[in-house]
Amino acid sequence: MSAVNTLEKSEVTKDRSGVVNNFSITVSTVNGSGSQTANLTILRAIFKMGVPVSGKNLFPSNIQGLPTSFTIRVSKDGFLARREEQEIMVAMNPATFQKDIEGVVPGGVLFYPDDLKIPISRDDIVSYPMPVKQIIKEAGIPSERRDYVANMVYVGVLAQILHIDIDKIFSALDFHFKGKATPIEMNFMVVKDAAKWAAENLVKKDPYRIEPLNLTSGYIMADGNTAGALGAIYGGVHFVGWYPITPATTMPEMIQEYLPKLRKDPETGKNTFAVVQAEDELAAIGMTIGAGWGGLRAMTSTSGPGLSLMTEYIGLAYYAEVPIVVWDVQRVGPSTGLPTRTAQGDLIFANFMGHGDTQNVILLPGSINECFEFGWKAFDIAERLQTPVIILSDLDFGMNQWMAKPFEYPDTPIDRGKILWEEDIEKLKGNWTRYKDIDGDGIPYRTVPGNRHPLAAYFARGTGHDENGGYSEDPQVWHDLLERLKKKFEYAKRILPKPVITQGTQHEIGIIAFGSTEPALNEAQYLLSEKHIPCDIMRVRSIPFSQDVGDFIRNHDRNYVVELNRDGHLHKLLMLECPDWATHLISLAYIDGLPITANYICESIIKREENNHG
Amino acid sequence: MSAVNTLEKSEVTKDRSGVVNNFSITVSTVNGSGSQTANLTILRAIFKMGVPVSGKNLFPSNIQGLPTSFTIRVSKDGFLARREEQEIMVAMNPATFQKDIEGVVPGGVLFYPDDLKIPISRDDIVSYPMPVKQIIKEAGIPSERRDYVANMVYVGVLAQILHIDIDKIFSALDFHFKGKATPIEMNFMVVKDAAKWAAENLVKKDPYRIEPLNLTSGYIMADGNTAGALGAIYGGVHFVGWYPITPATTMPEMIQEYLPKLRKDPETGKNTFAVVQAEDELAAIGMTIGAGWGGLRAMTSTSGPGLSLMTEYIGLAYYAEVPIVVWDVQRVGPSTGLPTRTAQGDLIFANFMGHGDTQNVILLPGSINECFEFGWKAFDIAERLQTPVIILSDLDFGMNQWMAKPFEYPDTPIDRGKILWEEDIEKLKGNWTRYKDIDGDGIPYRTVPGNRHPLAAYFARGTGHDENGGYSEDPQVWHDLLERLKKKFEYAKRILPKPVITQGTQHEIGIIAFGSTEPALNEAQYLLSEKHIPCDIMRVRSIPFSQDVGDFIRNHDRNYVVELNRDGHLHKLLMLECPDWATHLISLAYIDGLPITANYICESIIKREENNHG
Amino acid sequence: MANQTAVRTQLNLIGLSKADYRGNPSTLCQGCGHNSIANQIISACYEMDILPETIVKFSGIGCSSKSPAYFLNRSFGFNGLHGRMPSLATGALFADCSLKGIGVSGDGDTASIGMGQFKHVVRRNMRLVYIIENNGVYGLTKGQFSATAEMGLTLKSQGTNPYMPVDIAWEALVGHATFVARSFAGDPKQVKELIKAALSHNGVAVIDIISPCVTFNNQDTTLHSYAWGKEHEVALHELSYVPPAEEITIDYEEGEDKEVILHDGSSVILKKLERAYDPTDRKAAMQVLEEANAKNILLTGLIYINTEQKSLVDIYNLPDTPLNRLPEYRIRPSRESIKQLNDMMF
Amino acid sequence: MANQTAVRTQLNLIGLSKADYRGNPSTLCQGCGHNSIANQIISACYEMDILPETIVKFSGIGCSSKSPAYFLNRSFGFNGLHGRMPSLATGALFADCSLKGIGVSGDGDTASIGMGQFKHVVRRNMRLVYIIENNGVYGLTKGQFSATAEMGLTLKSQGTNPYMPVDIAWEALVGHATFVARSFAGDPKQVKELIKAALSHNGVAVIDIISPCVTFNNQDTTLHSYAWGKEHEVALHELSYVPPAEEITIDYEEGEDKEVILHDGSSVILKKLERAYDPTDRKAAMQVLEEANAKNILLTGLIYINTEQKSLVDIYNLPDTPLNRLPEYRIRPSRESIKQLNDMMF
Ligand SMILES: Cc1ncc(C[n+]2csc(CCOP(=O)(O)OP(=O)(O)O)c2C)c(N)n1
Ligand SMILES: Cc1ncc(C[n+]2csc(CCOP(=O)(O)OP(=O)(O)O)c2C)c(N)n1
Ligand code: SF4
Ligand code: SF4
Ligand SMILES: [Mg+2]
Ligand SMILES: [Mg+2]
Repeated sequence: MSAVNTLEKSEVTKDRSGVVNNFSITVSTVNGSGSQTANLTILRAIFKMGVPVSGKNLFPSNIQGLPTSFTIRVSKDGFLARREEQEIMVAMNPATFQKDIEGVVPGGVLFYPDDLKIPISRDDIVSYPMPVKQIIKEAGIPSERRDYVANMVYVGVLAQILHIDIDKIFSALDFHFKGKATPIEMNFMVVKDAAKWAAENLVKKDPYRIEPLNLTSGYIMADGNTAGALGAIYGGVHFVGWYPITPATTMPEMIQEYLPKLRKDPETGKNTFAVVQAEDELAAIGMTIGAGWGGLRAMTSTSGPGLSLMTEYIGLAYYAEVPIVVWDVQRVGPSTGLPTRTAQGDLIFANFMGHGDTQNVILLPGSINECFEFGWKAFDIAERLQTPVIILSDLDFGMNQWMAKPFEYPDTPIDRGKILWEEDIEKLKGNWTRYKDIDGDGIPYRTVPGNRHPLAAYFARGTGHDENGGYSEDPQVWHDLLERLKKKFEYAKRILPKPVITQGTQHEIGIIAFGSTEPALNEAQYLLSEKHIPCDIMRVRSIPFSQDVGDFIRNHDRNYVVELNRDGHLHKLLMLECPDWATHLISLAYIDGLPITANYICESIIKREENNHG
Repeated sequence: MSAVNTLEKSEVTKDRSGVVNNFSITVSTVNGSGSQTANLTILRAIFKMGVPVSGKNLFPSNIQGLPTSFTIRVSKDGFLARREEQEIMVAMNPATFQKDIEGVVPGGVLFYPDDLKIPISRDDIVSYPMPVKQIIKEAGIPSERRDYVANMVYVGVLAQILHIDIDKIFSALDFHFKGKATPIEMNFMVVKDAAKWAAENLVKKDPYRIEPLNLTSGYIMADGNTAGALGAIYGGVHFVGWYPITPATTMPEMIQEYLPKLRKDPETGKNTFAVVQAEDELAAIGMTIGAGWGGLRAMTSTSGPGLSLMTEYIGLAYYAEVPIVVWDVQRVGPSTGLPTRTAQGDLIFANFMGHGDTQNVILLPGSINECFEFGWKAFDIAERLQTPVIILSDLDFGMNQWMAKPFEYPDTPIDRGKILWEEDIEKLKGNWTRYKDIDGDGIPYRTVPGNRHPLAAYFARGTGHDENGGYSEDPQVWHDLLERLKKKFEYAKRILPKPVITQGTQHEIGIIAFGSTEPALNEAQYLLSEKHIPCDIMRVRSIPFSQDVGDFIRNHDRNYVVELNRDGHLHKLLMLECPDWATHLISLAYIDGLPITANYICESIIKREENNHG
Repeated sequence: MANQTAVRTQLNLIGLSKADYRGNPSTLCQGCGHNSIANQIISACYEMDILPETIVKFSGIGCSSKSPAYFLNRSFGFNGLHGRMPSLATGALFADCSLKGIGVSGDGDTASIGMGQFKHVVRRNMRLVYIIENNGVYGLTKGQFSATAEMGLTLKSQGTNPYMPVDIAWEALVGHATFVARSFAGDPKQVKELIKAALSHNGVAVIDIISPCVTFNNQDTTLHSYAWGKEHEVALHELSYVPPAEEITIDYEEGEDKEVILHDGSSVILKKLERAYDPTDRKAAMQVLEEANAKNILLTGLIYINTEQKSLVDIYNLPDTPLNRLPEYRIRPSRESIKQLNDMMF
Repeated sequence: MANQTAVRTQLNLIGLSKADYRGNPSTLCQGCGHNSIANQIISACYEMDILPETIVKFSGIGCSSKSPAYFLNRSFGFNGLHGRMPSLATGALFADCSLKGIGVSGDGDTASIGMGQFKHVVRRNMRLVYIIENNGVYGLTKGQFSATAEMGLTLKSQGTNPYMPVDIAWEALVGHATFVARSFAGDPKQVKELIKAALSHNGVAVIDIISPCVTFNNQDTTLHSYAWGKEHEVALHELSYVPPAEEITIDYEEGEDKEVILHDGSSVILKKLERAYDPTDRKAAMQVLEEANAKNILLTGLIYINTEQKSLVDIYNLPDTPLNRLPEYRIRPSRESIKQLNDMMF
């Protein structure tokens, strides 16, 4: 569950209209200008002040020179989803200046560099010009660094005007630059100079400010890719085969960064893992499957286009029963689509991917903590079930900073599933076959290369095979093996993460969702309850669905299925799950590349409800 | 519609138990031994005698030396689906001799080479030994040819015993060897010698025989891959990019064979097409999409593994709106599966393939004639809709010989869809944009390279684009374009082939199916009606489904969905189509690699019906 | 006279100005080598008096693959999938064989994910100018090693590259490319002349251009940087393109210098620099490539050319009318034929 | 004595009989070159006293790729996807680095669909014996041209091949393979010795073996037939493998003949045939390959070897215990670490 759920309800006062600790700041710049450092600094400083905060980076798919914006939501109530309204705009980019100004709410605030010679078209907002160039120049910054630290000017000015604690800004910079004195000092000097300039030259005319709270202590900030990477490391990942693709790239990069720190072999000091950058996704998945078959905890991470390329090999892993973990950090598709925007559009594909009868275990983390948790648990599930596990995250999780509870050490030991070693085969007197269902759960026993028992080996293949793994075209053999796989997936339902249900009481209305829409969902639930439309929420966390999913659905007359895609993927899968209740499922699918807002959910439901009753 | 439907009902007497013109012959040999020639000769000779017949080749996935069998069903009633029962067995393979014998019905017949020194375990069947080696030797066949013509011995013996017209055998050989005298004579000599030997040495003790009828005149024999290939040629195919894979390979090979005969440019005598064997399916689909975008009628043909590999590129064609035709001649999956067995297991994948929100037009031919018809029509549909069209055939269609009605010349002129040339742009005064919905059908206008109007060009891409094709990350632009694509698919329903419904009267029971299960379906309908279980049949022929599909379903209380896969792909898609009637859809999915039998359908329905009422 | 000159610099022989060859404003980083290459494509086409409508542009995915949007707006273009530009181009260029194809790819796009399609389009000798904007790195995904990164290269947050690099020119040559060149984005004149020659070649023309990524791989000591290139470039020859039917005004010494006549009657004059070099000699090409590796130099120029071999489209015997313009009666067999066909279907 | 000899031919030094190295009965065509190669793999492993459990087999899809089922039944094996054996092997061999990998592929599997993975596994120098059973044709799909088919080859119902062939040994060499050999299924002794040497090599060992497809491409005049091979084979040397610690009993002339010491202490003795040849010289290797093409001969032997370069697994600094056997405490960070970690997550 995300931070928002876990704030003690008593601590917060539900006040969405206030101006203290309750507004959004958008910084509009060009990418490649180093503004990410400035924006994260503001975000972290507010967080350190104890005020719940979230940041979303809306960036273009190129490297330098195009408009980019970063929105910080400050919410004493812990509502951290995207909002449509912008109270405070820092408009640094002449190219989008007009549009940026238009986006500010009446009574809102505009910060802008004073050398921008564009008339300000609004008189219902407060404007603060900032002498960016002058401050940088007077600070004596060497000219080749000026561009990069220029953004610290707005950090300083905002700190002064919005009452952001300057010490916390220092901590944020210290963290960002990993304690490296030179950049910290250079940046902090600019912040201080700018704050000083603002104190001396600007008169506060707007009502917005940050006041310290203590709502974030005990929380951490992290992005989902880092969380997933760390989860994998605690899951004992041995092998990562990957290929770069936005927004998945930082996951293997973080694995590579943290593995050496966390995973030196306590006995030998050597590496207990290998991370290989493949030549493409066809190879990345091939390596991963080879490693999984070899008895390693193997994973890859990719995004839509890569997942599409992996289709055939994942089908083989399904049929040959090879445990692997595939992270799909979703971006907007079809095709290359919008590489730097978020979506939940790969769900139905992940479910049905591959020719022939296939099925995949899918995990759907709905918080940073679940990215970590599923990061390790996925290996246990994959090895237990001997099948690919696909984890669907998305860009919003993967690349944005979220408040989260501290990561929890895995609460169960590593489960390597049914692997037989030399002594096991010996005990069985060699009496084992690779693909036989011994335990009635549909899951056979396996051996892995390196097992030196003369009867341990078998020949794995994607072609028809019998219980021994021997090649077979026998109709009955084919049929029976496929039925066993189905049985295995029935068993899977028992061990996969159950849905998270908020308020189990029976209501007319259920809202069903998955993944990163979680904060918006909670906020929507609150908003709807204010409008006297109470509803229950179910956040689905895995496929195949367990019994609980159907139960929740059948307990509600109208189930709104909220998701970030066009075709209502979850909606469709749920209809197939509950054909008897299919007409009680209503799709609220929407896709435009932006994270969903509570308002959208709320208004869509109100509209439908009115139609229903009207 | 297949032959079976079209036999005038008055001509046939519904007699399934008879022995005249109503039994199955199975020839069991090893592959690579040339038995295919012998078996097709028998098949064709019976066909030429006017007796409805079908042949199914059950072969292993290797080249030489493994057991293979060929089953010929002779049916005066025109029921041409696979049957479980074998009346006549020609057992040429020592390795499978025992099993082959066991498969014969009591009272059935066994032919076998007399040098097979294996005891015959059955006394309830009639056995005819054949002196294969001796006949071949005495015929004076050169030793290096002996293996190949040896199989003609059983042709001759069967001809004699079953009363197959020896002249028709000559015609069959003449056809097979394309009139080449040497092989025709050599083979025919053996047939005659063997028939003579049988006449002189064997006494007919079994009741089975062929009697001439006139039920096949006006029919042709063809396999689905050839039919599809010819359809494509009549559809004006320009470009084929392909990669070999069983059972799709013979389609491009047939295109390559027939194109030069049928498609020399009447003006220049040059080729009006190019067939390129690609290095793999990633390239085959890339070439095909390039060609389709270039304004060519472009196609590829593949099977499951290849389709999986094409996933990403087909997603691009969907989003960039490139017309292409993809034949998927299905075999058994998942993975490499059973490459030489038939299935209908790619349907749901074809429907949802690709990350992000995608959708494909799917055509489902249900007869050899539809393979031809959809072969040309698919191009019209693809170009009209500017989207990939996937045609799902299967191995049973693709590689077996079927009776069919003569191919019909396309009844509509070629429809190249909305292409603008120089003069069109000129007329519009350059006022056109690539991705704008002008006509309200969701389908934009397109230009193709070579158009020399300075305003004709646009830049196609798989990334987000606006109505001009310009790169765009704008949320609204993305959303609107995706919605337009949806609209286009709504429009598609109007022009796609409607389902074929047998008996439109309202009944309790509907049977729904697609593709090559058609003959079994018709036979099952007859069998069920004999058991006083009347039912209507709907054969679905395209996706997205038209209104008729839902209407049929809602008109029936219980709809049995018959298909050759494990997971009930069509069943699932129909549930999504009719959520309000989802519980009235019952899946009868089954997969073991063999074509479905009428018995299976029949018994499954009877069992369910008994459960329903019991 | 002054006036005339002004006019002449404005319009080329087919009456187009340079602006007619431009694309959209680049969204690549300032200083990126790819921008400079795009400009040379513009200049080459302008100077060759090519009607932009007779060019078709292709690319894969990457910063490099974005470039086709930044030149020749009047040409059709298709920005395909990562590593799979060659197949797209192959299919599309059959549509109208009078068109010339320019494919732009990156080193990741060609030598990592695209290795297969690259090698196979070369092998087929498809009539395509295939430009690789080679920076040894994945630009668009922010600085991972590509397959052309040199062994030992150290990049921020990626560590040190442990693999031997793919040498694109070598690969093209061994793969039977009929035109192999290497150049350097910092040598715009050579880039331009090579593009012109490539556009006149009847077959695949591979141009491997070292094109520095100023954001992620431009350290002075690394093999894809501007600094290294400037310092280590050794041109095989001084290369000038002479359009068909134009008199050769460049003075060159027979025997020493070399002229290669291209498919369309144009030619390239290769003026000898350090030593005589014959680019039609495959063995010599292999030698210089191997030497370049050994000596650690950036060898540039036209490394190999074979004007004899048929291009892919040549082997198909297609009519002059582009396939995509053939009317129905030329692509659908006659009504009569169906009867014969059915008679063949026993 | 006679008795002793009999025993010695039955069991090798580790006490196994040849039967312990066998696989299932082959289902390939009689006379298929692939069968003969499988037999040489069996013999090589038997004679090298390799425990079958220390070998892992890999393949793609094709007749050739079926072969691993026909040798070493006691070894693990994985029959992967068409063209994608290398990636599978790469991942699997990390599981237990004490294992040796043998990959078997076809020319279609490697040079058509598999070109990318082939080139990249070579570049990574993965420790894998990579055997290509090269017949110039797709056997399993019944006789289409593969990428190694010679230009001009005419096959039944396929017409004439218009493309230049991929030369697998050349590709390996240019791609920085550290062991490149070519052989001929009709020369079983050489095949066997090369496999032995390859199994002792620390890195990728590419063996391109011309292996005739008797069913679809065995016309006497075509380059992948038995007849052509028999007539045109020219061996670079006579090759003998000498196990580690065994005394070299073969007499060879220093200077003239050549000994290469392999990673595990074994060596190959290359007895000079027509001329002295040094397989550690990359330039020489290129020369002979180019000559072989020009002279139209089937050049066989160890073309190139580089024993210096690190193999892929070497660069990862892995513990001796195979990764797949590490217990939980060696692969899951300690409970204490999580606190530190959280402190780092601002
Ligand atoms: C199938 C697929 N995998 C990965 C990506 C992500 N991706 C985009 S560009 C790129 C690398 C581009 O490198 P290069 O071709 O060298 O171009 P450069 O940006 O350096 O010019 C990658 C991996 C993608 N778009 N598609
Ligand atoms: C993705 C995919 N495409 C196509 C095929 C069909 N296929 C099977 S084997 C083969 C070619 C094998 O040729 P080669 O590698 O040369 O092996 P050979 O049979 O000649 O030994 C092909 C195309 C497949 N199995 N998978
Ligand atoms: S990141 Fe590198 S390759 Fe990409 S545009 Fe910038 S400089 Fe060029
Ligand atoms: S078809 Fe050719 S390659 Fe395949 S088994 Fe037969 S001879 Fe060997
Ligand atoms: Mg690059
Ligand atoms: Mg082959």
